[in-house]
Amino acid sequence: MNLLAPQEIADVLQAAAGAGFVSARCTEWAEGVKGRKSRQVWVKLARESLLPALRRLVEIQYPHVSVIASADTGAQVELMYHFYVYWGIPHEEILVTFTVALDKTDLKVPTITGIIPGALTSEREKQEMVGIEVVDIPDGRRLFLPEDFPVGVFPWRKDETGIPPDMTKELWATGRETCQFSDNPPPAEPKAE
Amino acid sequence: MRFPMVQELLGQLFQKPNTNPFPAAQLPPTVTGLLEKVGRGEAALNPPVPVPAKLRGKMTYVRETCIGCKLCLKVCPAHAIDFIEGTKKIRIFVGQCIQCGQCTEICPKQCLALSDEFLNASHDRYADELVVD
Amino acid sequence: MKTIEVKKPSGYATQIGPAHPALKEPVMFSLDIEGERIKKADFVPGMAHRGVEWMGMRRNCIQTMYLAERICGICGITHSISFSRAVEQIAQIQVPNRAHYIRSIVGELERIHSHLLWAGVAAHELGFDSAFYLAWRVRENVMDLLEYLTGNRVHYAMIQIGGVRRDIVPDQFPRIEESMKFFEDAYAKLAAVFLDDTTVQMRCRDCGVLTYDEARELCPVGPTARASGIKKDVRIDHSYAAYGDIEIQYQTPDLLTGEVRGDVYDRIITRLLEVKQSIGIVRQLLAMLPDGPLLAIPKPAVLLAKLKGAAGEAVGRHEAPRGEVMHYVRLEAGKDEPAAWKVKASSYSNYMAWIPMMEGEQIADIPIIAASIDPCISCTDRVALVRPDSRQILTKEDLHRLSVEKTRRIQAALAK
Amino acid sequence: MKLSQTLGKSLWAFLFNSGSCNGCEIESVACVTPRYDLERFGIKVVGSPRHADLLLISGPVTRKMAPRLKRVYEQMPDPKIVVCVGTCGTSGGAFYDSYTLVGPVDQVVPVDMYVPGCPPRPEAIIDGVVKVLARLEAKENAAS
Amino acid sequence: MNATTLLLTVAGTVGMALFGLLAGLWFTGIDRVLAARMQARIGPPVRQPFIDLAKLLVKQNVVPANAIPWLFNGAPLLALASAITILLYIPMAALPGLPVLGLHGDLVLIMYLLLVPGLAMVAGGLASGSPYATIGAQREMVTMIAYELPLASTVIAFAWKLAQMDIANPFSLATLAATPLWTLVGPIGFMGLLLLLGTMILVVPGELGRIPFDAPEAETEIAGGLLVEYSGRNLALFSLSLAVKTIVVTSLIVALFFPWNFTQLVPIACCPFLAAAANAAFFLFKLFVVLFFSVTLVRISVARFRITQVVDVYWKVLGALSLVGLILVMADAYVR
Amino acid sequence: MMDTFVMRHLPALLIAVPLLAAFVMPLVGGAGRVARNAWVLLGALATSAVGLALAWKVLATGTVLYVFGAAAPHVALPMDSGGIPIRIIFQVDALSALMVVIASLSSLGITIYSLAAESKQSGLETFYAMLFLLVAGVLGMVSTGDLFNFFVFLEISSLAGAALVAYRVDKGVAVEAGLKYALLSTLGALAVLTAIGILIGQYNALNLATLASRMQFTTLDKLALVLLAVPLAMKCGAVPMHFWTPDAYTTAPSSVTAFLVVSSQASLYGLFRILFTLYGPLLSWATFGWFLIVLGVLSMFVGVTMAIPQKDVKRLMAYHAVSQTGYMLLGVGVGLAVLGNADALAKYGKTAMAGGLFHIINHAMYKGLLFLTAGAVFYRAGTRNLNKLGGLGHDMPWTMVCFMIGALAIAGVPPFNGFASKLLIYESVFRFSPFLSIIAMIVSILTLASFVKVFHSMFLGPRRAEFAAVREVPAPMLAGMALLAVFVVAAGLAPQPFIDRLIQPAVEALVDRAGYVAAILGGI
Ligand code: SF4
Ligand code: SF4
Ligand code: SF4
Ligand code: SF4
Ligand code: SF4
Ligand code: SF4
Ligand code: SF4
Ligand code: SF4
Repeated sequence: MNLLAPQEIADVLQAAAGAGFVSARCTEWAEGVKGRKSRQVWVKLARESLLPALRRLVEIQYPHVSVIASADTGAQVELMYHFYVYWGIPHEEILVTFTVALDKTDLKVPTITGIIPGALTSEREKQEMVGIEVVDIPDGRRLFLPEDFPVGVFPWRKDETGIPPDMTKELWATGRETCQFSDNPPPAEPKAE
Repeated sequence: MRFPMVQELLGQLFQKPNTNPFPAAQLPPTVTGLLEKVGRGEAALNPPVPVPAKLRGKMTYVRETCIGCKLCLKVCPAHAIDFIEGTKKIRIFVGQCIQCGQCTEICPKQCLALSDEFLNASHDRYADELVVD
Repeated sequence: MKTIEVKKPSGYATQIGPAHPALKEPVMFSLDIEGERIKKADFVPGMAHRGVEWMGMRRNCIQTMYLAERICGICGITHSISFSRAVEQIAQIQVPNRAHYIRSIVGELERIHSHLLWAGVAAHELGFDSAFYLAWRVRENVMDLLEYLTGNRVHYAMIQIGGVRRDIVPDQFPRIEESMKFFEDAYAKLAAVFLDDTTVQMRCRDCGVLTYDEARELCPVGPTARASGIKKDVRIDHSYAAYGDIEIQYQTPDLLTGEVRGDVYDRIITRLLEVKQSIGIVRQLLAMLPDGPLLAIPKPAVLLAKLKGAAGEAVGRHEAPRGEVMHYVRLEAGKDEPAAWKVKASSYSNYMAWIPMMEGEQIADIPIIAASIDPCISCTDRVALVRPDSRQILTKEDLHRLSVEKTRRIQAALAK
Repeated sequence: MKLSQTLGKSLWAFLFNSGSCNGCEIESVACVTPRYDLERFGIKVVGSPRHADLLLISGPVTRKMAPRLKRVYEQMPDPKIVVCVGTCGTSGGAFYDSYTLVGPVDQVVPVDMYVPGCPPRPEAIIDGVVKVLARLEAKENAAS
Repeated sequence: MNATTLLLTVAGTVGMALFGLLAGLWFTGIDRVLAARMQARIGPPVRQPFIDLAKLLVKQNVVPANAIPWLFNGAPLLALASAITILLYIPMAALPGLPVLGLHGDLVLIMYLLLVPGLAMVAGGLASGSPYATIGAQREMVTMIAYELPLASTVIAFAWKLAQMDIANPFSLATLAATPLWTLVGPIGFMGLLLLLGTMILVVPGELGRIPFDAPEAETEIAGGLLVEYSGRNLALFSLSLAVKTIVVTSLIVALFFPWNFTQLVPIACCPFLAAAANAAFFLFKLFVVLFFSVTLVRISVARFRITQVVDVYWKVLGALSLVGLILVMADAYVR
Repeated sequence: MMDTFVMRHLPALLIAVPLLAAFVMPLVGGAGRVARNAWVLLGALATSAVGLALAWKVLATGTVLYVFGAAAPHVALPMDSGGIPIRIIFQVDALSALMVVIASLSSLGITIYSLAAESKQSGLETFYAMLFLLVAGVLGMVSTGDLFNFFVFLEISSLAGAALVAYRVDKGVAVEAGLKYALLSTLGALAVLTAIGILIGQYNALNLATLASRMQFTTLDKLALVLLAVPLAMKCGAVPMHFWTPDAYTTAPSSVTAFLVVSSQASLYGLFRILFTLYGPLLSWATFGWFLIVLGVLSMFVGVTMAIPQKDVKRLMAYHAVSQTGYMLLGVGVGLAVLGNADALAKYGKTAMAGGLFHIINHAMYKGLLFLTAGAVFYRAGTRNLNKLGGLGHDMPWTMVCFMIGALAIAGVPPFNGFASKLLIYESVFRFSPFLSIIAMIVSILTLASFVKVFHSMFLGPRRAEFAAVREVPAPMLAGMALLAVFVVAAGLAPQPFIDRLIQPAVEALVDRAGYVAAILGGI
C-alpha cells in the first residue's frame, strides 16, 4: 500500500469535500525513548461534505471508527468524528478527525452508518446526550439513558437543555448534614513558655 | 477426548489448600465467643494476606499541623473532606474517601497520610471510627 | 431529537439482565427465542450509566483523572492513561521516559490480571468452576504484585498528568521477575485446561462467530477484533508510552492454530496468547527502564495552575485489555474543568458485535458469547413478584410471619 | 434455634451490581475463589434472589438499576441481610453528584453493614460479613 | 399381612427414610468438601448441608403470584416422598429386613419411579410461572429423555442375561444383588459390562442434575432454572429429595455392578452383629467410591453441556456405547 | 325368576338395551330436558349393568353362547340344524368379556359427562340416539360369534360414528371429517363384506367357529385375510393406516371421541379374532407376529413423533392414541410370534399378550379421560389451541387433576394403570428381542415429555385475561371424568386382581382356538 502522509490525506479530503471544506491541520506527538510520533489530521467540514469526505476516506483504507465526540460551544454543537486509517500497519496509524459544527437551530446531521455500520452506537448516544438528530439512523432508540428520562434534556449540553440543577443528586450529602459529630475541639492553646 | 483438569484436581487432593484462613479457617460455634476468647488472649485470629508497606488504606490526619489551606479539598476527587469553618480544620469521611492519596501529595504541611488499615466495615457510615478529624 | 421508537422484538421475547450473580457489567438483552434458539438479539446498556462525562466536565483535571480511573474497575490504569495523555498533548507536557515505561509496565500487568479474570469468568459461565478457581488463583499473584507496586489491588492511582506517582525501584525487580516466572509456569497449565479440554472445545468452537467482514464493519476492538483476524492494536498501530520502543506482534489465533474462525474459542486463544505476550513485554521494559524523573510537574498545585491556562483539543488512547480506549478532551483557557470530554471505553465498541454473534445460537450460549467480548450480562427480571393481592396466603403461614418478624428484629438490631 | 446458628452459618449470597465500576463486584467474586474461599463459612453465591440470604451490593445505584435493586431485595425471602460493598455504594465515593444516580444504596434498600474502600480488599469484605454475624449474635444474646 | 410385619414395615420405612436423609446430606457434605479440596480450597464443614437445611427451614416460603399454590407446594413433598419410596426397594448391605419392600424391588419399576422426583421438580418449576423455570423444566424433560436410552439399555442387558441363564425374576433387584453378573459372563460379556458400567457412571450426574448435565438448573444461564422461584421450606424439601436421590442412584449402581458384601469377600467368622456392621460399613464405602467418581470428580472437571449436547452425548455417545454393551453381553452368551 | 331370566338373556339385552334406548330417544326428547336426561342416564346405567353382569357371568362360568330366537338360547347347534349353526349366535368368551367391560365402563362415564358437556347443543335426541347406536354396535362387534353379524355391527358403529363426528354441523370441518370417516369406514366395510363373500362361497358358513374349523387356507382365503386384516388395522388406527384418526378424533365432540377410542379397539379385537381364531395355526406365527410387531413399533414411534409438534390438544391426543395402539399390537404380536413355541409362550409370550390386552382396557380409560379433560377445557376456554391456552389450572383444579392422572397414566408413570400394562410388556418382549423393550421405554418417555408440555401450556402459567370468566366444569362432567380416573388409579395401584380375573382369562381365550371352536361345535 502506498501510504499517504498526513498532509496528503488532508489534501485529498479537501478535494473530496469541495465547497464544504472549512479547514485542515496536521499535528504530531512523540513519546518514548525512540520518540516515535503519532500523527493526527484535523479536518473541519460543513455538514454537506461529511459523507463525500468519508467516502473518500474509505478509499484510503476502510477506517476504524473510534467514536463521535461532541462539544457544546454555545451557539453550536460540534461533532468530532474520530476515524483511524492505516490500522494494522505498525506505527503508521493516522487519526483523522472530521469536525462538523451544527447550529443549534438546525441540529441535523446525516447518518454515516450507511458507510460504517459500527458507528451506530455512537450516533444513538449523540442523539440522547447532545440532542442532535441523526437523519436516517437505522435505530433511533435511546441507548444509555433510562426510559423515564425526561424528553428534551440532554446531559452534555451546557445551555438550558442541559441537566437542570434540581435533577442533580448530591450523593455525598446524604445524612452528612444531619449527622451529629463531636465537633473538632478548638485548637489547643499555645502553651505559654 | 482430553480432560486435563482431572489430573490437576486429583493432584490437588493431596496438597495443602491455597486458602488463607483469615480470620479463622471456618466459622467458630459463635463469633462473639471467639472474639471474647481473642480478647482474653486464649485464641488468635489468623492474619490477612500480608499487605505491602505502602498500602493505601484509611486516612490519618495530624490536626495540629494543619493550616486550613483547603488545598486538599480542591483536589479530593470524592468530596470526602469537609472544612470546618469554626476551627479552620478539616474532617475526612472514610466512608467517602477513595484512598487516592492525592490530598497527601498536595498538602503543604504533610499532615495527611494513608495508613495500611483496611478492615473498616461498620454498620454506620458515620461511625466514629469512620470519621477522621 | 427523534422520538424514541421502541422496537419490541416479536414473538416469544425474553429479557436477560441486568443483575448477574456471576459478574460484571449490568446490561440487558432482549431476545427473540424459538425453542432454545435465538432468532433476534438486541441489547440495552446503560444500566451502569453514572454520567461520568457530565461529572468530569464539572471537576478539575486532577479530580477528573481519578474519576476516569473509576469508569472501570478492571483496568484501573486504562482510563487514567488515556485521559492524561490527552491532557498532556493539549498542555504540551513532556512526560519523562521513565514514567512512560512505568505506565506501560503497569498496563501490561493489568492486562495479565484482566485476561486471567476473564478466563475465570468465561469458565464460570461454562459451568467449569474448577477452571475459574484455577485462573483466579493465578490471578491473585498479579493482584498481589499490583498491590505491591501501587498500593491498591484495583484502582492503582499510579498516573498523574505529566508522569506517574510511584516509582518502580530495582529492589522490586526480583519480586516482579518471580511473578513473571510464576505466570510462565501457570500459562502452560491454563493453556492445557482452556484449549485442550474436550468439553470447552465442544462449547466454544464455532460458537458466537464474528467474521472478518463483520468485524471490520462493526469496528470492535481488542481481542474481540483480533480473534476475527482484524489486526488492530493501539500499542502497535499508534506507538505511545514505551510501546514505540519495542517490537511486538498482533496476537491473532492463527499464531497458534494456523486459522482464524472468529468464534469464542479463538477469543480464548487470543487472550491466552496476550497473557504470554505481556509477560515478555514486562520483562523487556524492565530491562530497558530508563533513568530520570517521574513527573514533568511534580507539584500538583503547579500542575493545576498550568492546566488552567491550557487550551485546545486532543485524543488520548490506550490499548486496554479489552481493546482501544479513547478519550477526547477539550480544554479552554481559564477553566479548571474540561470543556468537553468524551470517553470511549473498549466495550463501547464491542457491544455491536454481540448481535451477529448471538443470532442463531442457543440460550445456553448467551453467557459465554456475552462474556467472550469480555463485559458481562446479568438478570433480574427473572422472578415474579409475591402475589400482591393475596396477603392472606402468605400470612396464613406462620413461618412466613415469623420470618418477617425475624428480619425486622435483625434490622432493628443491626440499626442499633 | 438461634438465627445466628442457622442463617448465620449458611448465608447464601446474591451479588448485585447497581452500576458500580466493577471493582467491588470483582473483589466480591474474588472472595469465593480459593485464596479467600467464602464457602468455608457456609457462604455460597446463588443465581436467584429467592435463594439468597445475603445481598452484596456494589455501586452507587443508577436510575435504571434502582427499581431492580428494590425488586431483588423484595424477592429475597425473609430473614435477609444486606451488605453494601465499596465506597461508592456507601456514600457515592467518586460519583458524589450526578443526574442519573439515586444512591447511595441505603436510600433504596436498608443496609446492615457498610464496607468502605475503593474497592475494599476481599478480606475487608469477609471482615464485613463476619462483623454482621457478630452483631447478629450479640443482639440475640442480649435478647435472651 | 399381619400386624407384626406391618409394624416392621412401618419401622423399616421410617428407618430407611432417616437413613436416606442423613446419609444423603452427609454424602453431599463430603462431596462439597472433596470438591473444595480438589479446587485448592478449604471448603465448608462436612455438616454444612445440615446447616443449610436448618437455615432454609427458618426462611420465608414464598409462593409467587403466578404459581398454582397447591401444586407449587405439593411438588417438593411429592419429590421427597417418591425419592424415599424408591429407597425402600433398593437392596443395600445384607442386613436383616432390608430392603423394606425387597420382594417387590423391580428394576423397571425403580427406573420409572426415578422419574417421579424429576417430574415433581418439573411440575413445581412449571407451576411457579417463571420463564426461567419454564426453560429449566423443558430442559429437564429433555435430559430425562436423553438418559433414558443408556439407562434402558443397561437395565435390559442385565435382565436379558439373567433370563438367558434361566434365572427366575430377572428384573428383581434381589436376584441381581444375589447374582453378580461379572461372574456369569465370558471376556466379551465382561467388556460389555464394563461399557455399561461406564455409561451408568455418566447417567448418574444426569439423574442428579449435576455438571456437565445440569442444563436444567444452569446457574449462569437460567439462574437456577427449575428452582428459581423456590425458597424456604420448599427449597429445603427439594434439596432433601436430591440428597435421597443421590443415595438411591448410587445404591442402584452398587446393587447392579458391585453387589458383593464384605462377608462374601472376606469371610469373617464372628458374631453376626459384627458381620452386619462390617457389611454396612462396606456398603457405605462402595457408595462413597461411586459417588466420588460419578459425581464429585465429574462435576468439577468439565464444562457444562448445552442442552443439545446433553442429548447428543446421551443418545449418540453413551446410548451407542450402552447398546454395544448390550450386544456384547448377548454375543457373549451365543459365543459360549 | 326375573333374575334368572335376565341372566339367561344377557347377551340379547346387551344389544337390546342400547338399541331400545336409541330408538325411544326421539320420543323422550319431546318430553323435556329432564326426562331426556333421565332416559339417557337410565339407558347408560342399564347398558353398563347388563355388560358388567354378562362379563361377570362369563368369567365365573365360562364362555356364554346365545342363539337369538332359539328356545334354548345357549345351545348353539339346535337339533334341526344339521350340525351347522344357522342362527344369529353370540359367543361371549373371556376376551369378549374384557371388551364388554371396557365398552360398559367407558360408555357410562362418557354418557354422564356428555349430559353436561353437550347440554348447550341442539339436536340432542339424535346425538344420544347415535351414541347409543354406537355403543350397541361396539358391544355387538365384540360379542358376536358370526362374521356377518360382525360386519353388520361394524357398519352400525361406523355409521353412528360418522354421524357423531359430523354432529356439530355448524362446522364445515366437522362435516368433512364425518364424511371422511364414513367413506373410509364404508370402504373398509366393503372389503370386509367381500372377504365374507369369499369365505361363505368357499365354506358355506358365517359362524366364526365353523369357519375356523373348516379353514383350508387357499389362495382365496389368503385374499380374504388381507381384506379383513387391512380394514381392521386401519380402523384401529395403526400406522401406516392411521391418517383418518387425527381428523375424526379432533372434530368429534370429546365425549364421542372418547368412545371412538373404544370403537377402534373393537376393531383391534376383530383383528386379533381373525388372526388368532379364524386363521389360527394356518398362519406362519412368526411372520404374522412380526407383522403385528412392526405395525406396533411403527405406530408407537410415528404416533408419538407426530404428536409432539401438534398445537391442537385433541389432535395431539389422537396421535398419542395411535402411538398407544402400538403397545397393544406389540404385546399381542410377540405373543402371536411365539404361539408355536410352548416354552416361550409360557415364559413370556402370554405375559406379553396380557400386557397388550391389559393395555387395551387401560388405554380406553386413560385416553377416554384425557379426551374428556380436553373437552372440558374446550367447554370453558373455547379453544383447543395450545398456544392460546394457559393458566387454566388456577380455576379448573379438578380438571387439571384428572388431566394429570390421565397424562401420567398414558406416559406409563407408576402408580397409574398405564405403567402396569406397559410393565408387563417391557418385562416380556425383551426376551423376544431386547430392542423392543428399549424402544417401548423410549416411546413412553417421549409421551411423557409431550404431555408435560401440554400440561404446562393448558393449565400452568399466569392467569390469562381472556380466560377471566373460566370456572370449573359442571358436576356431571367431573363425575364422568372421575369415574374413569378412579379406574385409572385403581388399576394402577392394584393391577394384580385385574390381571388375574380379567386379563389372564382373556389371554387364555385368545390362544385357546380349539376351545372357542369347541364351544360352538362341541368338539368336532
Ligand atoms: S485520599 Fe483521595 S479521596 Fe481520600 S480524602 Fe484524600 S483526596 Fe480525598
Ligand atoms: S492541605 Fe493539608 S494543610 Fe491544607 S487544609 Fe488540607 S490538611 Fe490542612
Ligand atoms: S461513560 Fe458513558 S455510560 Fe459511562 S457514565 Fe459516561 S456516558 Fe454514561
Ligand atoms: S466494561 Fe466491564 S470492566 Fe469496563 S467498566 Fe464496564 S463493567 Fe467495568
Ligand atoms: S477494560 Fe475497558 S472497561 Fe475494563 S476497565 Fe479497562 S477500560 Fe474499563
Ligand atoms: S461501557 Fe465501558 S466504561 Fe462504560 S460502564 Fe461499561 S465498561 Fe465501563
Ligand atoms: S467503591 Fe470504588 S471500586 Fe468500588 S465500585 Fe465504587 S468506584 Fe468502583
Ligand atoms: S442469564 Fe446469565 S446474566 Fe442472567 S442471571 Fe443467568 S447467568 Fe446471570
